[in-house]
Amino acid sequence: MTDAAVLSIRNASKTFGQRRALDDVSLEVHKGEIIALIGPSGSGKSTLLRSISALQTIDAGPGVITAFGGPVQKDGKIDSNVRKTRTRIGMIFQQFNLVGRLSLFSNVALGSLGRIGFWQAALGLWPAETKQAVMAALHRFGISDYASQRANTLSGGQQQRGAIARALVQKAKIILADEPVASLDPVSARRVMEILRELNETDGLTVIVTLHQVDYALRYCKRVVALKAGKVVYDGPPSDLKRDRLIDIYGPEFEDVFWEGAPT
Amino acid sequence: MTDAAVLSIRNASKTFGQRRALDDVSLEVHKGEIIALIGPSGSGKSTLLRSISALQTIDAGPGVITAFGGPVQKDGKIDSNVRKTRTRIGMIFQQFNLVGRLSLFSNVALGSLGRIGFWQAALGLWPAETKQAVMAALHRFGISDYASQRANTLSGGQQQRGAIARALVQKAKIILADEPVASLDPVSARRVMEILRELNETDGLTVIVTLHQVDYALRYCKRVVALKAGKVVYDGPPSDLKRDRLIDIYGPEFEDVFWEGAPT
Amino acid sequence: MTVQPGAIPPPPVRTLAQRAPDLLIWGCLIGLLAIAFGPAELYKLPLLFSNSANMQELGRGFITPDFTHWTLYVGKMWQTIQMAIWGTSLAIVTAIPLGLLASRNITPAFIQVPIRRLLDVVRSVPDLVIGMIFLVAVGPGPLAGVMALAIGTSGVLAKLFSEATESIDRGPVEGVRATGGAKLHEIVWGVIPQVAPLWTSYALYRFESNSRSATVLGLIGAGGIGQVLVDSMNAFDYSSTAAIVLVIIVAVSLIDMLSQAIRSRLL
Amino acid sequence: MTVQPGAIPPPPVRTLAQRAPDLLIWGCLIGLLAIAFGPAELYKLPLLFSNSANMQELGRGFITPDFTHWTLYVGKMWQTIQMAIWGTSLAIVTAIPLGLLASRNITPAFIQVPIRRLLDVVRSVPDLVIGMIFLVAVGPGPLAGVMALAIGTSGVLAKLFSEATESIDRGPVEGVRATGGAKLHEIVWGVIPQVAPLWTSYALYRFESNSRSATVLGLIGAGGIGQVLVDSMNAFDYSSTAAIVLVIIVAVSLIDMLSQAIRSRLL
Amino acid sequence: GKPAENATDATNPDELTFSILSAENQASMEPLWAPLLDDLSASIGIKVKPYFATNYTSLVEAMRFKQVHMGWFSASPALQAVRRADGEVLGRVVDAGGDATYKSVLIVRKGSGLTLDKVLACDKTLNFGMGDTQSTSGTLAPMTYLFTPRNIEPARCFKTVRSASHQANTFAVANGVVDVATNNTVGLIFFARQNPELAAKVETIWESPPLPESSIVVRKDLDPALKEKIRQFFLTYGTGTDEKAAKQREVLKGLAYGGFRPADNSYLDPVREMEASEALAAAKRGGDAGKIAKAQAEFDKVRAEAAQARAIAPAPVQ
Ligand SMILES: Nc1ncnc2c1ncn2[C@@H]1O[C@H](COP(=O)(O)OP(=O)(O)OP(=O)(O)O)[C@@H](O)[C@H]1O
Ligand SMILES: Nc1ncnc2c1ncn2[C@@H]1O[C@H](COP(=O)(O)OP(=O)(O)OP(=O)(O)O)[C@@H](O)[C@H]1O
Ligand SMILES: [Mg+2]
Ligand SMILES: [Mg+2]
Repeated sequence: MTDAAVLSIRNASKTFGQRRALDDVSLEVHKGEIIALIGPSGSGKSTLLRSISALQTIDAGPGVITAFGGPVQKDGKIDSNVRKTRTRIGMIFQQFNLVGRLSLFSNVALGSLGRIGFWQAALGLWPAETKQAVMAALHRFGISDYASQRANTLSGGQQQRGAIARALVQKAKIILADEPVASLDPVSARRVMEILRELNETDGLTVIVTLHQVDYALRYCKRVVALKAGKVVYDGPPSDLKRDRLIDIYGPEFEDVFWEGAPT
Repeated sequence: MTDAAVLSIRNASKTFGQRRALDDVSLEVHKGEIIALIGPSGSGKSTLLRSISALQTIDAGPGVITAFGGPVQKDGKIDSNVRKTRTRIGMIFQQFNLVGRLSLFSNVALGSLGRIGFWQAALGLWPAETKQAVMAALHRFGISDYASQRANTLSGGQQQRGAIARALVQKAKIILADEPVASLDPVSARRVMEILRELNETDGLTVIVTLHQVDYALRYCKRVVALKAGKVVYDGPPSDLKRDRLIDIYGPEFEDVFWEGAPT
Repeated sequence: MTVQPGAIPPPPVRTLAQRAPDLLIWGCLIGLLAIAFGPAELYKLPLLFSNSANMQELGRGFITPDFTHWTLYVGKMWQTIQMAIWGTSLAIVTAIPLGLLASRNITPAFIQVPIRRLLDVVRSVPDLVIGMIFLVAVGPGPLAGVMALAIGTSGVLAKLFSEATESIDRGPVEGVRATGGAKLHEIVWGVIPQVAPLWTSYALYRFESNSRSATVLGLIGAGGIGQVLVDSMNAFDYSSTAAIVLVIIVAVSLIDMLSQAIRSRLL
Repeated sequence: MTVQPGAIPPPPVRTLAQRAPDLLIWGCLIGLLAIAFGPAELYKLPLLFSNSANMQELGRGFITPDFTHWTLYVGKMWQTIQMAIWGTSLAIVTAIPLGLLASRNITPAFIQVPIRRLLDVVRSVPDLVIGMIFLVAVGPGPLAGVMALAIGTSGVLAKLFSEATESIDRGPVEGVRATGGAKLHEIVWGVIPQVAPLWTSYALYRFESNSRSATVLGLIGAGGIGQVLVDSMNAFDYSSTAAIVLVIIVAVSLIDMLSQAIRSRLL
Repeated sequence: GKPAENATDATNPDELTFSILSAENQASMEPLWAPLLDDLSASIGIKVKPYFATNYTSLVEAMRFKQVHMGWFSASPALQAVRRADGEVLGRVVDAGGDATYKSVLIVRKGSGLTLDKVLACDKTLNFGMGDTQSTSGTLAPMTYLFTPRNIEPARCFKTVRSASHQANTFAVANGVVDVATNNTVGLIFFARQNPELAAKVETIWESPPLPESSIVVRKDLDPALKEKIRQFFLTYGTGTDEKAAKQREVLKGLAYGGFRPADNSYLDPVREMEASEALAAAKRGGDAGKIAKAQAEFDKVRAEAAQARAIAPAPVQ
């Protein structure tokens, strides 16, 4: 592990029953990087992100995950101090994971749980700073009109933007985004990608973002990691991600995908 | 309503509290069409599809929806014979709507509910034909290995393909697909779009597909309908969907979206 | 990057009108607690501590369980379990349709409301009355007990079943509906898989409480462990009571473990 | 278009080993029903129809409710409700932490299992014993009744609360966890909003059954409607019984409607 | 009064708790008892608070721990109160119709042709309905006076024997689902009053000797002066000739009682006798010679004591 590595995954494996979702994955992430995590469906992208934020244990064994120099999990056991680490890692879930019966506002305000008083947080007495941050984030994504609507009555894209707003309010040092633009229209998608890039460039945040649109990956990220069947099959700059590499990752059919303007 | 119209929506409005999700939408869909439904997040795309399959009533008033010449809903009331109509309309939900505790196989087999015996369906005694159709559909989408896995343990893309497989098993005459490729990798996405086109071209099915990727809409569909704030703002061939039209639909920021290979 | 035009709006505030129902409910609850404070003699609560010696002395009678008649107790427990298993099974069979018919998200109001009121009536009729009705038909004994348990339990289970049903996620149900499934198919494939763990736990909870129930079974001559328990207490034979309670604890724990095992398969 | 390479695999078949637990459970249940058929005297069931005249005759006593003492009944009902409201409220206060501690998806096993067993014990201790313990400390009357209701109800509610908690969707909880919220925050923001409708219905169900409960209150001299009901039945005075039952039905229906109103706000 | 004090100062509390055991055959007693207890309160100058309960175990325990000062108990619970809870019998009740109307009975369905002889034939063809194990008229009396002397053990004599409440048994016999059942004379009167048609279908084939009725039990450690005041109140209640007494008689009528008579612990001897007999029968069933001898000795002793008491004092009943 390099000293500058803000996140380090070493020899992480994860088995569900017979299925190997992660297969000896090792990854060093340095402060200020913006990484696209790509790979076919079921290749283990979500599993990897969930393991980093310790929402899931990796298999017992040599696998170790550390963040900010401290352990996250090790030998199949989650570190007991992981809470503090989590407050510094913002996670955007593929399925949004909003609390359906709470308003969009409350859902986004939950982002501040880790940084406000314990009882204040438990009772929902959001400080003015949280309220402003929430409304600013909602406004930034164009969903401030929906602040008082229940999360489960929002449209797919509205929920997704809500989930991203929550991570923003969290003011984390690392952002893990699992397909943050999947349900978004082109303009919203672009806005979200711009925000991630801005957080990375201006605020120096480390970002790992799962993407299915290879073009987004190529455009916004300086490093691309590709998973295939739980294994890291590519780790390098987007410029090296040539057509045959992509075919290697996604299979021979990838040839037909980029009918125009595809990288050659 | 034209006689050849397989689906007709006239003056449909839908209000949630203060919010107008559909605003006097009228649409005639002819047999064998393949239509892309586009529009910014929250513009009412899902609401429209849900209204067509009568999962939701539209506002009382002049609004009428008919399918195959028979009423689906009218004056805010769902027609009592809607079940028969529904068996002929396959719906792919944005949130998949799989039954989490059932296996992928069972979930997909549910597609045959409308066409097998009542009690057979109720008891889950799937006929051989259903079983074959299910496995064929799963195989087609590359998820037959997951047939016996519970739906809620599948990856996002696997669930989405499962939901599409269910619609396929249903052997419907109309397919309504709500962002069927949102969570899919490029190869899977392409495969799904190819299947929709094949169903449309070879089997003569009518397809309405909600898409956020405008390029997919342009490439695969012969007609594009755009919604904005619940209103139909464009309805015509993809060739007329020029840059300024798209800017009109998605807002001025759309200009920056297509950095390369965008329609001009 | 581009920011939405216009100023950031203020956070949403709930108006008094929106809050009114909540305030009303909480106000009523607090008001009721205050009103009932006197009649419920809550002010006597300190006695609980000053007189704790009394409780200890009474409790002392229970610390030496007398297992002389343990075969009798186990036999009676088994007898009650046999009645409970039939009573509960019959109740489940009636409670499933009734519970579904009483769910607002499944059944139209003009059926759901009357069923709901019917269930209220069933739950209101005292055990003893139900027991007596069956007693005069089939004579005292286990069957009258089984039937009385079945009726009483079905009222409670149907209510609990329906409230679990009302809490489900409607997404999967809509998924089934959209395939053109009939109402029954929606229920079998969309509702039941979602409610199965909760329904199981309710059914086993009622099975458990029927297994330790004394009231209705004892009154109408159906016997069982509850009757033995009451008899031992009436004879001030607390050592036997303690032994019987231990037998019941073992039975309840086993049923609870069974419940957890079945539920963990369903979850 | 491109099809996956290879032949279409056969549909999945569950092996005998995978089915074994299900077969075991169903086999046991059917076996138990069969074994209990004789002891539970189910074969006497036809008597229910041949002797239906008896039931009618008994029922006749109930068709002429005698409302002479209706003020007494309403007063007693009110008295019971006051005890029930305190008993249930105290029970809820204890059942919330206990229920959460007894949930496998919230609490590590080394705490969860003992709590679960503790709850089994609480539910197994007979009402009469609980009542008596409080009776000797605070004397006969409402407070002993309130405390007895509180203890008995908390055992049941904690069990039901925990099983509802185990059935929740873990997605929202993980969402809260990932923000770095503490365990308590996960519960308040991830768990409670999901279980609120079910917990409310359990609490109101127990409030309702405490309000019509005769057993423990009557046993220890706390009075209430149950006592009056038992007395009227003891005197074979079915006209009064019918009137009392009607009062209870009205109360139960009101509570049930309240329950539905609160839940529909939460759903 | 302050709640804390009636727990601490047991001999001279400033509030008396009076427990009323809900007996079979007594309808909504609370309004009926209230005027009597008001009168008592006025007469002794101490507030009297009534408690009604359906279970005597809890009341006896409450009296043992000084939470209840006096109570109204039927015979068998009264004995327990005397034994366990330091109680003493202060007086007893007489029925409205005069004395000694309370007897245990066996009932059969009219026209069934069943006689006592047929019942005692023990041919295992009859279904027998018994009372709860601790019920005086439902179980103890028939065992002591009918079965045990004839060496009959019901479980071996009848096809089925079930313990149920008196009401359940009465309905079961009237409807022909049970052949013979125990009950008592007062219960039958109530039954007849409320369900005349059904009552007409029932007939009595055996009556026990008179059984002691309910009595008033007070804690022994109450101030003797106070005890005496209470005794005087009950014994004179409704006996005068003035208007007040007439009112009191109204109250008694409501309770279906004729008045009160003096009594002491020996009033409960028949219950003791029944208990001893039951114990003896149980020992005999067990077949352990030592236990039988012991139970026999106890039975003889109780019996002798009861006879002696009867010889000294006038018979408790009749
Ligand atoms: N049950 C509901 N209650 C209140 N508002 C609702 C409800 N369902 C939808 N809406 C609102 O209606 C509008 C249209 O929603 P809809 O889901 O149709 O959008 P969409 O075009 O599918 O968006 P997306 O691309 O984000 O999925 C949104 O503003 C949404 O918040
Ligand atoms: N709880 C679970 N139980 C069993 N299998 C699981 C579970 N969670 C994930 N898997 C399996 O692990 C594999 C990797 O899943 P993961 O969600 O990480 O994929 P992904 O790369 O995120 O795919 P997608 O792009 O479709 O979201 C999949 O095959 C999935 O079926
Ligand atoms: Mg994923
Ligand atoms: Mg949508």
